[in-house]
Amino acid sequence: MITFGTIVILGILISLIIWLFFRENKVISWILFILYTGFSFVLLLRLYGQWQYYEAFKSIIYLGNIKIKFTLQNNMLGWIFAILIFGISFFNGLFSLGFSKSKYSKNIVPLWTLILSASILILFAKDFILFFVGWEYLTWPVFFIVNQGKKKFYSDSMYYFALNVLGGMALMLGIWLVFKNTQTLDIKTSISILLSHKASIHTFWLLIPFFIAFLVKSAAYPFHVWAPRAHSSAPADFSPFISGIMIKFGIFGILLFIYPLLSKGFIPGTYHGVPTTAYFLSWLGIITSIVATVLAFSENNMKRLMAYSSVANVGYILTAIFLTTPLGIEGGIFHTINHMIFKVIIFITLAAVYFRTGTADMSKLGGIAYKMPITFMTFLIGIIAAAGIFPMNGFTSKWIIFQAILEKHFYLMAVAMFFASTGAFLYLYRALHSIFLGQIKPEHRDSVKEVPFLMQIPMWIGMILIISIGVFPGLVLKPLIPFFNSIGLPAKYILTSLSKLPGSFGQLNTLNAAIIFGFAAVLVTILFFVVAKHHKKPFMDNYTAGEDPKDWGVDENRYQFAYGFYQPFEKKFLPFFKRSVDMFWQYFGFYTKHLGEWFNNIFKDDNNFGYIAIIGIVIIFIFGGFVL
Amino acid sequence: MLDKIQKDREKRQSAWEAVINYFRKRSLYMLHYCTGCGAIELPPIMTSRWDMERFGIAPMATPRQADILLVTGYASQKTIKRLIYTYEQMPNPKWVLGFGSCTINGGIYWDSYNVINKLDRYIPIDLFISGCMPRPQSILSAMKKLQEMIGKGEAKGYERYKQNYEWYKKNQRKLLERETPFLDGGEK
Amino acid sequence: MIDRFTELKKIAQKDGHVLYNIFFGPNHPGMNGNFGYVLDMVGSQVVDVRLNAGQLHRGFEKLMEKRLWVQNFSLIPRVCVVDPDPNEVAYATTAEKLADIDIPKRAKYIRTITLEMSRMTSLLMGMGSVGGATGLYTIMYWMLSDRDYLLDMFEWLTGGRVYHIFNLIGGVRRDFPEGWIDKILELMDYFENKLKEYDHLLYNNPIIVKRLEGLAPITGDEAKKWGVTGPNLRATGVRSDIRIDYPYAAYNEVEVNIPIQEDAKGDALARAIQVRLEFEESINIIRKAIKQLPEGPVRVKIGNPLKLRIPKGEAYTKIESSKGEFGYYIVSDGGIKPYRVSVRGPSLPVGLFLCKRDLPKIRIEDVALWMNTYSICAPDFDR
Amino acid sequence: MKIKEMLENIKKEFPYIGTEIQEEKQARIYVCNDKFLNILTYLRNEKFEHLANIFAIDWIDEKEFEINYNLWSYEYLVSIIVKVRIPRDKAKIPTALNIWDHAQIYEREVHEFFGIEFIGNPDLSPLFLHNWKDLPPMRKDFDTEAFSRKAFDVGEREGEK
Amino acid sequence: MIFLILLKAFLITLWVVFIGLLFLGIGRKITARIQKRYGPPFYQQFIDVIKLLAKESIWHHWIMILGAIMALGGLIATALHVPIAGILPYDSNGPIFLVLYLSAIGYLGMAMGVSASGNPNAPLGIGRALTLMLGYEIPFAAVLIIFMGLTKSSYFLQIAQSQAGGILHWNFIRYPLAFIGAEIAVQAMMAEKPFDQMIAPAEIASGPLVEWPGKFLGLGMIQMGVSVFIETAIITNLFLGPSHNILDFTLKQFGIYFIALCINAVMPRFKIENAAIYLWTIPLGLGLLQMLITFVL
Repeated sequence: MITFGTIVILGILISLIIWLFFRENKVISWILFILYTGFSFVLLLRLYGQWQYYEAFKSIIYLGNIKIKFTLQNNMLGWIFAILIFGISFFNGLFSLGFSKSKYSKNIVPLWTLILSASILILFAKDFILFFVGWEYLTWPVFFIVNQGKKKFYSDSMYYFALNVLGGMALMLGIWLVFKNTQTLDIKTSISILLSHKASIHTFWLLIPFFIAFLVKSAAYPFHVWAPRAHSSAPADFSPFISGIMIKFGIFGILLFIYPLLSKGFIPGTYHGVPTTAYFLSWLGIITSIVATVLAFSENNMKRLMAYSSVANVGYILTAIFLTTPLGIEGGIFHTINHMIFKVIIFITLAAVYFRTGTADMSKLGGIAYKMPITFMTFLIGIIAAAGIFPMNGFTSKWIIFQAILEKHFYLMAVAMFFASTGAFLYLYRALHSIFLGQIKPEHRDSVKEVPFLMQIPMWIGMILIISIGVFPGLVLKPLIPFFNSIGLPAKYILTSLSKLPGSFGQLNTLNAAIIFGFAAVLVTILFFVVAKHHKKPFMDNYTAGEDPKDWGVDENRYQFAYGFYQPFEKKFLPFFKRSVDMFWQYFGFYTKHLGEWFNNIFKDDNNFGYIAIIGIVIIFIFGGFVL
Repeated sequence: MLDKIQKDREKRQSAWEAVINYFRKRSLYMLHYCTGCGAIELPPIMTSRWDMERFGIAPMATPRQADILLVTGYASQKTIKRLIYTYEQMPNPKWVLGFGSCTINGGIYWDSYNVINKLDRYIPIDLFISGCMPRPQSILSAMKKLQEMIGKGEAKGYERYKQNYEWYKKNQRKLLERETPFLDGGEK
Repeated sequence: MIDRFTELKKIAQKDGHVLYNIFFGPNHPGMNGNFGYVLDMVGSQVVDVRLNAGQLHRGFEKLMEKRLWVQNFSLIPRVCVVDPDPNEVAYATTAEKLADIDIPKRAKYIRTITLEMSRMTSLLMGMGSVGGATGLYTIMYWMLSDRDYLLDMFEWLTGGRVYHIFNLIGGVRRDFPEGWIDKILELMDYFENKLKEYDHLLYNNPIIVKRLEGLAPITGDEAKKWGVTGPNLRATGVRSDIRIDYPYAAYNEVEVNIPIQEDAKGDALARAIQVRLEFEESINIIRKAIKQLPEGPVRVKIGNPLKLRIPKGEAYTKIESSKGEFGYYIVSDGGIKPYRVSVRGPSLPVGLFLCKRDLPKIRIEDVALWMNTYSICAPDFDR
Repeated sequence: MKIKEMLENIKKEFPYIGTEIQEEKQARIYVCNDKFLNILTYLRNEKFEHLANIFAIDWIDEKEFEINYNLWSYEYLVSIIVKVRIPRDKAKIPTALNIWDHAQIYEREVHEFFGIEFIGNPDLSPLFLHNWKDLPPMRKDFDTEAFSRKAFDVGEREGEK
Repeated sequence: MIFLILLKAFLITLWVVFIGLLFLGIGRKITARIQKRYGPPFYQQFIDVIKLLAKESIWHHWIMILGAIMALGGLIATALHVPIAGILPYDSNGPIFLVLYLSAIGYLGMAMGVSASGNPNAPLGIGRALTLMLGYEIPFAAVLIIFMGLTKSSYFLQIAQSQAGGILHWNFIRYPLAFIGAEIAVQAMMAEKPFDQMIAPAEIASGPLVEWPGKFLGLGMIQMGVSVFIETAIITNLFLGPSHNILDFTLKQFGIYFIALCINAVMPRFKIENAAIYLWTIPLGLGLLQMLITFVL
């Protein structure tokens, strides 16, 4: 059975069907989406182990005098990504089915389906052409989803647009350069040809465009500016996809093409056994996470805040990967997977909050937990994972990353990483407090209630996944072993036990630690409920220095501290981080604006022809450019 | 038989109470709230000369954590309102100490238009300390006395407040939520 | 700082959700008395303040009209609890002016000494509260226990620890007991030594200096305009002291060197150091006064005090208390009770009006510090 | 400048005032209602920049309130008290807010305790008293003892369990 | 097997709580003596905790309870991973990262619990606590990483055992700069002055604890004791050599706590941003300098 072809073609077909017939019917379109993702998921599952499996398509395109053969090759990394993408999209679809009843953006389902089918091209492409096609297929629909055809999201989506077009062009340039150098478009072949070259100026120029493309996609410093903006303007139920999946394609690209070539990087030599280029790039990862962490402190929009958190996590992943050690790669990939899970979960809870309250401003929220306990618990577990605290999955991958850094004796890097990792507490607690805790606003007291069960399903699944991976990291690490073998890394630290975390400086038995943790929790719980009684009091019956708040016109709105949490700190340090990069991209955005206005005019008048037409034109343009 | 079980339970309970009362009397948190001029004698008691902390008495910031409320002197109408609010916020068991003559009968402010005369009409007082203002020694001895009372389970002001809640509320309402002037011809 | 504040206020106006309230007092550990501010906050920055006074209002001015001239002496020390003597002296002096009584010289000196002692107790509390507001409790404990020595001296002299009711119309109640003077001189030496310790712990502490420096500064002209008096005014560099400008008791004979800091900035640090300098000066004044202490009676006979009538008239007396200008304006209609007594408390313009200017520029952690460096005393504006 | 000269100077400027010297550093100025703001402004410009307080006296027999502005000059070291009388039944007086900022709080206090209205003062809301319904307490015809007896004497402890 | 682990864990928990509260009690006594007071008896803290646990409590939402349980549970779990003279409930050797991140769950629980009480003073205090955490974690991490690098292990036990062979081999003699840096960081970790902004009573009415009555406060006190225990135990393991028995270990712990107390008694508190800057200059500078000396020179 032709798996990849089926998924791609089916995706395009379903997208068309939905767009043509069911655009107005949210339920049917989402059900189709769910069926599609579920079906693809099952198809993909069957491919585990068949790493030699490939699908080739005849083609009529000639490049110079080479006949191009489009081939989709099953590979471990792509498979894991694909499984996660379709699995997550499946549950996201379930969530959206409930979500969309009231807040629905019309074109999201067909475009999303298109993206999913495109992702197959990226993940399994054997050659650069398909990879690039998939890449562009991924970029454009996201722009339309983010923009939602609304004026108010225009400037935010323009950041995404400008940077990703830049990335796409860079990728094209890079592919062209590779082709020039190696006379082949096959990814694996070109890598091996490049590797056999001596480190030369060619490779130096080669890597830069690819870097730009992948770093833009993964929202790394200094291209991080699009991420928070795109997240905040995208529909609430699409944000999980951006954070959880889309930015990971950048990671995927790096693993696919940059990582094998790092030893040929533009700075020759090695440092502590790490290619010097890679060493500097792992510092780039650290800078990414520090900048994103500090910027997240002052964010008032919950989606933006979490987007910054995603950027910070991308920083960890990049750092780990660029260490180019087995442990580093392991940690990087493990953290990618963990981050996919917990960040999707976090964004889903945020979408649930948005669904019930209709605002993403944290200062306008508060006390939602009292009305949405399941959502709160999910969010809590999500942020514990995001902060890298023990019984959740975020800890396990962070442990490996730290071990990897220490293994290479990059002590300063470890200290800097600690900064970012501790900083995560600051903004995550702020989100926890401002959205879910504190005083509940009067306007939310009666109107807000828990989301329907359909929307809770992904939350439950997510909670179970986060905790079980946290306690049994082997659940993810074990299936990865073939992959590590496949990329030729010695599986020195990869363990066979389900509940052991590998490490160069020491291992950890997570199960035992979890038992101890559970013991302590049970002990304290017993202690708490054995001793004296407790009485419940209303929230405004609070310490007010002896004053009756009613006398001073102080209600719940006026008794909730949610804005300017780290004000003293921000005032001292934020200008330092905020000025330079943002200014640069603002100018960049200013010049791209004219271009954007032109596009905006096309789809402003609700003429949906514009969407497809533009995609079509661009694709023709790209192909045309290559053929010539 | 049932009676016996009931009695046994009460016995056990009172034995338990007695044990807990020992700890209660040895650890008293007082609310950090200077309601009147008597508060000026509290710092000396806390500092090295008398050092209240050696009896386990320590100041606490909020009514939630406090065990004793000190009404240090006269209570104006505004203060009594805040005292009641604060007192009701304190969790049981809690005790009130009335400082100085002003809390007993108004003291030298007996005819003042803004100082209430009899504090125990509004909140239950466990112990009064006379004097204007009471000397540190007398405050300390009052604290010791209160500890004794707590140890014996005698200081039950908070239960009195619960039992006579209506009565206290009536008095409080009469004072604080008035809608007509007390004296004739009091328009403005 | 001001820019930041206006920016925050703009944010608060645009989006009301960011504004919240903190009740600072009356039941707040940072509050040194039974009053309060309701602070409008954005983040940890105060942007507006609402007043919450009156918890200590006892209607003194009304009560004094209902009491005999002599009975009032039991009321007035309670106007300002930490520094009670200036009230007695001010009231007595005004009444003496009206009745045209010239009190004996020794009584004047005794008044001067007790006034300075009372000032010292108050300044000790003021210095200690700076420690309390910044968490340096040790200095507060030390100072408060040292303050007890002064209270003991008061007790020996007057029989009361806090409220002395020592002055009368026509002099003071009694002469110094035997041995008292030696003891007080000894005590002054003790305090002089102690000051070094205080300096070491409090005023030379880099964290204290860092926290106080530049906090809520005020210039001399502004201070005059906003009714700030006493040590707080002198901390801005204005050389003004009622003890010299409008002498009462024996201050026209005992030399007072007003301590003025060079390049005084009028910020919280200047105010805190001013308190310390005043304390040192008080020690000197007491020593000088004791040296110059004349012999003689301590009061004049005024007949049966219960039937005392003061001639018709009105007069004002201002007294330099540890917090600023304490003033008593007394109107007599010739009866056995005063017709009207009006009290001018030094804390009122600062605690109830200057706060509107100063607090919105500072952060929540400095509110208590601001209050303590201005040594705001709640009973004197509630009365 | 001696206080006598000073008063003569003021009198030259405002001939309709009455003056009185209490002692060598204290003087009183009696002024009729509508001109007192000019005098206050003049005095402030003549270095009487410190307004110690504003207080009122209730001359109930004469059916008049007397508002006193207690001034002090840091330069001449002289205290001057400006006294303004207004009728008791029409207790209204323009505010001195434009001359001294902190007059606001004093006026608020006087308003609360005497019921005198200061025209032009934006905030005269009650500050010290709780839920006050009676006569302003500092007026001579307010009987504090009767009030106290009525309000605070709750009687015997009846109705208590 | 698992019962043995749990039994051991239970006994260690009892010991940790006992020592923690005892330290707090002795600490109160010592502070009192510096302030020229007599001070409460050394067992005062036990009386306080028992009284508080027997006192009626007020709660606003079950999240408050969850937070309280998470706070103490997290810290006890942390304490069970710090070797006490080599004793651990199971052979984990005291993994450093686990200890650092597990203690965070305690603080997160506390933060969540107090936030759920709905008082703005509480999050104000938590905001400061977290800023301070950002301040002290970095120098502390720098110091930890030095020793991890030296011993090639991320376990406390290995680091403690690497100092065997007399007092001259103890890390605080061999790496004095790191010791001073860590001492300052631990001062902040224990929230002793000058780093007690989060509970500053005069500023934010004791911050996080503002709405914690009765048994919540009792658990909070136990938590404070446990955290004092953990922090002193970490420093003891890092710097004060291998300990032969529990008594030896506890005495060393007390030495660390004693230094902290003495500094605490004579210091006012920083403003929060100054505290962070201070922590990032002096202790971090010392840590990095030590790192430079150790690994580069």
